[in-house]
Amino acid sequence: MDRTQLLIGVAVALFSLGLVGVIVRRNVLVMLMCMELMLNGVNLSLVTFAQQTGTTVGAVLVFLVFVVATVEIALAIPIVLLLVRDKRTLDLGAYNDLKG
Amino acid sequence: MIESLLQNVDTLLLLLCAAGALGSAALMLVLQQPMRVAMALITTMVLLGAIYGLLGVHFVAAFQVLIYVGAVMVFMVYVIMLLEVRESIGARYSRLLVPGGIGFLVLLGVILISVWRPLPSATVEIGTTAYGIAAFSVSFLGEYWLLFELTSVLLVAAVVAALAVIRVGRVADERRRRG
Amino acid sequence: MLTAIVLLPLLGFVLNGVLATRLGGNLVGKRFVTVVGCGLPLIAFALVVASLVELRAGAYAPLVEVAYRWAQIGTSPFEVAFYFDRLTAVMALVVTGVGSVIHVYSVGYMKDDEGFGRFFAYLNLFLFFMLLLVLGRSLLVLFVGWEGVGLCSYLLIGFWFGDLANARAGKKAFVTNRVGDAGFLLGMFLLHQAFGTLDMDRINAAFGAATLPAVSASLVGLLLFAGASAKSAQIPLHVWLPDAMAGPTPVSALIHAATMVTAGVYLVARMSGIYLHAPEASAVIAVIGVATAFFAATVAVVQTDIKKVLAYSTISQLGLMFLALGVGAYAVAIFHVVTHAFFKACLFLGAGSVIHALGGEQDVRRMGGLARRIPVTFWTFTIATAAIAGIPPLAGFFSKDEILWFAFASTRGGSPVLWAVAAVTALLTAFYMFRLLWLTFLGASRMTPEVEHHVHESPLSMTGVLMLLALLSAVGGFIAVPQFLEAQLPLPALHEELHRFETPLLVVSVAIALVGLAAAAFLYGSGPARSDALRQRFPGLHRWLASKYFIDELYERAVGRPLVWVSDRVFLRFGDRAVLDGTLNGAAAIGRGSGWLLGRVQTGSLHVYVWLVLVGIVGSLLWSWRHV
Amino acid sequence: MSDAGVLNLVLFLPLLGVALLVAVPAGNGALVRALSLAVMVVQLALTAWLYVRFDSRVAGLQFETRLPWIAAWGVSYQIGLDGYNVLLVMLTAFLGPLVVASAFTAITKDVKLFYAMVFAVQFAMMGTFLAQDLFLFYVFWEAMMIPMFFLIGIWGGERRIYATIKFVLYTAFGSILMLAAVIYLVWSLQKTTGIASFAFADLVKSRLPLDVQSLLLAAFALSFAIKVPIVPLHTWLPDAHVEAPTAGSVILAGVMLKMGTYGFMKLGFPLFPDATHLYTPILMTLAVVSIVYGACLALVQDDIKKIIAYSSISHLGYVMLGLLSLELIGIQGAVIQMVSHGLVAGGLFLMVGMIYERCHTRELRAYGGLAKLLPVYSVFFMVLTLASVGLPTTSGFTGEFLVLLGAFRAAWPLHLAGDNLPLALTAVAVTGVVLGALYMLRFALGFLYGAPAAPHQPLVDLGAREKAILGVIVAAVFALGLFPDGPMQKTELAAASYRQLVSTSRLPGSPP
Repeated sequence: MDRTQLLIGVAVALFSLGLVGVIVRRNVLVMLMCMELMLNGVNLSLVTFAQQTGTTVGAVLVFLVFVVATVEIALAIPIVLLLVRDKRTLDLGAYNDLKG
Repeated sequence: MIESLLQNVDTLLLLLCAAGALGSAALMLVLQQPMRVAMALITTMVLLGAIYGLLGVHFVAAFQVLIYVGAVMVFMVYVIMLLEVRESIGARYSRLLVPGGIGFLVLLGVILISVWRPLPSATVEIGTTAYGIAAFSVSFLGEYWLLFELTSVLLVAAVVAALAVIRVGRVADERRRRG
Repeated sequence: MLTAIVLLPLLGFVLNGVLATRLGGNLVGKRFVTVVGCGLPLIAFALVVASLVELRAGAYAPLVEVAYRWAQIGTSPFEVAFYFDRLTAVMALVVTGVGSVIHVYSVGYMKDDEGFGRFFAYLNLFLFFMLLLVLGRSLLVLFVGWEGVGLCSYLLIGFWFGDLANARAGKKAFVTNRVGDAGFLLGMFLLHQAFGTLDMDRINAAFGAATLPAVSASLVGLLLFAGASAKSAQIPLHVWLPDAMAGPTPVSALIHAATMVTAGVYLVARMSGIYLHAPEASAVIAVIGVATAFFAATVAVVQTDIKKVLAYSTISQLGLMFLALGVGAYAVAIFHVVTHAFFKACLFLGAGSVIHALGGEQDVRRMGGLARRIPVTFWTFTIATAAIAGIPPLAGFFSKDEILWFAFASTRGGSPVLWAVAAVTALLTAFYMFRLLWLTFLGASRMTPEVEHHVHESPLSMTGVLMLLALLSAVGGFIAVPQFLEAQLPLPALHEELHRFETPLLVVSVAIALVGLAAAAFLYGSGPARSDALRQRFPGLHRWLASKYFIDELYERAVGRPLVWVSDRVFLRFGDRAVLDGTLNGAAAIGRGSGWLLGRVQTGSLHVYVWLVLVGIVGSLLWSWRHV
Repeated sequence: MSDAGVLNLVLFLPLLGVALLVAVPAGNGALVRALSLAVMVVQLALTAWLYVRFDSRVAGLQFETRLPWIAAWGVSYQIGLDGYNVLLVMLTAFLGPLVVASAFTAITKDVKLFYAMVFAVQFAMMGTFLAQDLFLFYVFWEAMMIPMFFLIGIWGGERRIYATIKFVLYTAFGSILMLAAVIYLVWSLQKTTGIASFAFADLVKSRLPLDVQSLLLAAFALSFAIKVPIVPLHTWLPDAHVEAPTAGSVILAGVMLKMGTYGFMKLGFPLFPDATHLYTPILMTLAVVSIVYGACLALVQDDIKKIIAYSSISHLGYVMLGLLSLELIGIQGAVIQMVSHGLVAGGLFLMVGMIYERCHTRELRAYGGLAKLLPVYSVFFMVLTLASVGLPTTSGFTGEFLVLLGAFRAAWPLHLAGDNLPLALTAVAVTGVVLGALYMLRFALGFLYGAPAAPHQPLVDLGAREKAILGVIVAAVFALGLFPDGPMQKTELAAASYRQLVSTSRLPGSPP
């Protein structure tokens, strides 16, 4: 097991943990944080591959992901605030208005 | 193989950071209070930043700490404190705890089999070909200028969207007040 | 002038129909209706006579009068033209003559009916169509009249529309006639295809030409006969005529005895050019004719409704006419049409007088002993009965005897078998007619006292007509119709070796009539005991005959119900609703169902969505193992 | 104004009517009605003027207008009268005032909108008949559906939504396929001859191989057959009729069903003669099946509107039979039958509407003995019934007789040559005459005869307006039955050209 394998393994684990976190947790904020975790996992893999191939593409993408993550949180938080103001709870179970 | 890794302090640190990151990430799933989750996430992020540093991409590590921990997570923590909604015990997990867990294992297995196993054995030990912010910046603004511009457009859009969301909230408030 | 003959009754229809009914708000009274309704047919009669004079002046060259061109398509013209020759003259005289007197009779008969104006409007309309039928030069015009008289028949059968049974009878008549018309139409199409024209004189001429046309005369003949057999109530399309008696009695006399039902005979005689070249079709006509004659006579023997007896008698007599047509004696058939029109009209009108006298009673079992109460009716009825029975020298004797003779000796398909069946029919005819006479007029009265109290002789407008018709029934046989028509419709050649039978057969004919008379006198002359005994002896036969051989029931079971069943169950319920709408609604249901199913996935729960994302990732990775 | 200008005016007059209606205040129902009637009468008068001016000795278009519309695609605004459409245009204009007048008392909800919709559908129908450019035709063809959708959907009966959706889905389904075929047809015309045009006159220059013709004809035929409707594509019709308001039923039965047969005559068969030849046995069988099937179904209906609806299926089967016979007499008969059916079925629907206004039920069993209760009504009803049965002297006879005669004349030589199918089909079609009598007289029997019964007594007999409406229709029915020569002269050359187009092969390589 070399470094690449180790880091990729960690990245995959972080991503998966984040995904599961989104699935199993009910708290909206926690879910948002889990999504951040997934992004971090992706970032790690990008950096690892960039290091392995010795190119800058990975780093560029990571930079983009930072921006996206920022934007995401900047929009998600007001939405959460609006939602909470409406229903007075962070429990996602209360927000199933889009049921088909 | 592990012995050879242990011989290197870098590698040891890397291992420790990775283990820490994974551990605190796992903690995120089980902690009850959002604030504690946030703390665990910050820990993970900082440790990841440390890993980037160990790998030699210092500017990514810097951004990681600056943007994620400094901006995103501070924002998050601020909101958590703002809302201060106390979660009742037992509502921690959704109904999909078991399927989610199974899915996690399956996903992990599948990804490891499909990505991790066929990884080419490293020709170069990573962390040795570090490049600086200068090379990155040249590459970014030269080769990937379009992406750079797109990020700025995205940011503008986000600002507009945030304004719109706030406005929606205000209108909804007024309506509630009236009727 | 021919056009005027046709249009006069139409004018009467329009005047009466618009002015004297609710459509025009009953603008005019009965007097106007009477004058217009009876006057215009009489004028038409006079015009027919005038035309006959003109025909004669022109050495019997047919008069042709083109009214207008109905259509011209490509090279096929369809003209409305009228044609007047000897045959037309005879038929037109019967139609307008008998028609007019029946109009006069109706004035008295329908006096108190609220539909007085309507009735005369219909009668006038009928005359219009009937004249169109008789005078039309082309089969198309004839067909217009043909359908038109069917319509009037329908309207007049259902004249008293309050009773659903009347309307059913009318519908039955119309639909049965339509069945025949389908064949008629096909025959017309075939002729048009072959000759490019529907003018009957041209078609006859084409068949008479040296080179026979390519079209099969027998096929055409049979198709046209299909129409004729429906209109003239021949087996198997006879079922409508007995029911048609639901209409007012003058209608039965005019339409269902004297004129319309003989239209089939007229058609075959008119198209004799075809039938001369169609021995197979002629044979079919003869056999069907004689079979109908015999069959209807047997049924008439046991009927108890006075009009039903006459109705079956009419069918039977029409059968004899077709027998004559079948053996090539066209002129004789027309002769019988004429005499039959006289005595059958007289009989029906006499029956109408009886019904009128008895306040609507039609069942002979509740009559009897009317001879003294309504003597004029009785005597005229008796003369007509004797005429139809074939007692010499009354009208029926001559025409019937000639039919029997040609059925026996014609070289165009005559045979002793045909003669024998026809002779038995004649015997039955004499029997049932005298039976009817006895039951109605002679013997003891079986009327209820209340009915008996009201019995009265009919007014002069009715009895006068009866007397006139009785006179014609008596002397009509001396009108030499066959000789008049011979130039146009030559009589068939006879088997030379059979000439020696002529006198014996004549004697047999007379004997038959007298035997019938005697049998009726024997059975019914002294009360009902003997006839009852006979009935009890053969209950099965009686039931069979009284139920008209169950033919109505057979048609109902074999045609009517299956048609409705197939339409309802197979076409409507299975075809339209189950298969077609079912497919459509099924497709809609599949769409709706799958939508519902996919809608279930849309739970609104973010957790599930994300879990599905997870599954998706796993799935695509698994897929990549195989394909990348 | 030139005659072509008058024709354009005839086409656009309904739109003008809509504009006028918009100007009228909504509450003024009487003014709306009067105005609508006036516009329709003017349209009828102008059409009658053109009808008289129409020269029956001239083959091809008269009073033509042709303006470029979408030049790049070869689309033009081209309208005109010819033998194909002259009678149908006349029929459409003729029924217009009657439809408007019939709705005076029946429609009380959204009167203005109602008449606007009637105008819209009148415009689209006129346009469909007048269009001489396939693109224009298609536009009108589709546009027709929209106001009809609202007419049924807004002023219809209880199950109107089901009926409208069924109607629209059916027709839209057909139209889509037709659109594909239209595009392909024009594209291939452009490819093979270099002519980029949607004009009918140019489209008949196309040369297509048999398999392509077959596919295109199938697409066109499906669309037209749904409109006709030919069994088994007919199930939308009874539902649409039953749910539609009287005016809608009259428009539907009177004019719209003829769109299908007109489409076949003007486009479907002449554009793809070889495929038509190939499909004739199938189409003819379907036509005859429609005759018998429609009649049988009419025999067992209890809803008086459904009886007439199914009888329409039967009667339009005759039209198809006549068109397919390719015999001049049959084609002429088919044209007359189209007009006759428009008058007769339209009239019967009007009469059903009148009784429905009085009694509010369409159940046949609820009625009886109307001859006693409504004598004048009954007279008109009887006349129209008999016209539907095809009694001589009425228009129904002219149509049916000529169609059957033509079909027979075409079938007999084939029979002699060994092909018995057409003859057998003709014979079966003739039995439709019997079935027609059966179901219509059953209807009349239950309706007019018997003990007087009506769900809503006392009944008032027809008023002057209703008498006038029916009187006009009955007069037209008799006119067409007694004197069909004049109208048929106007269509004769078109019928001949139709026959010529359909009997000339147009496979690739055949002479122009």
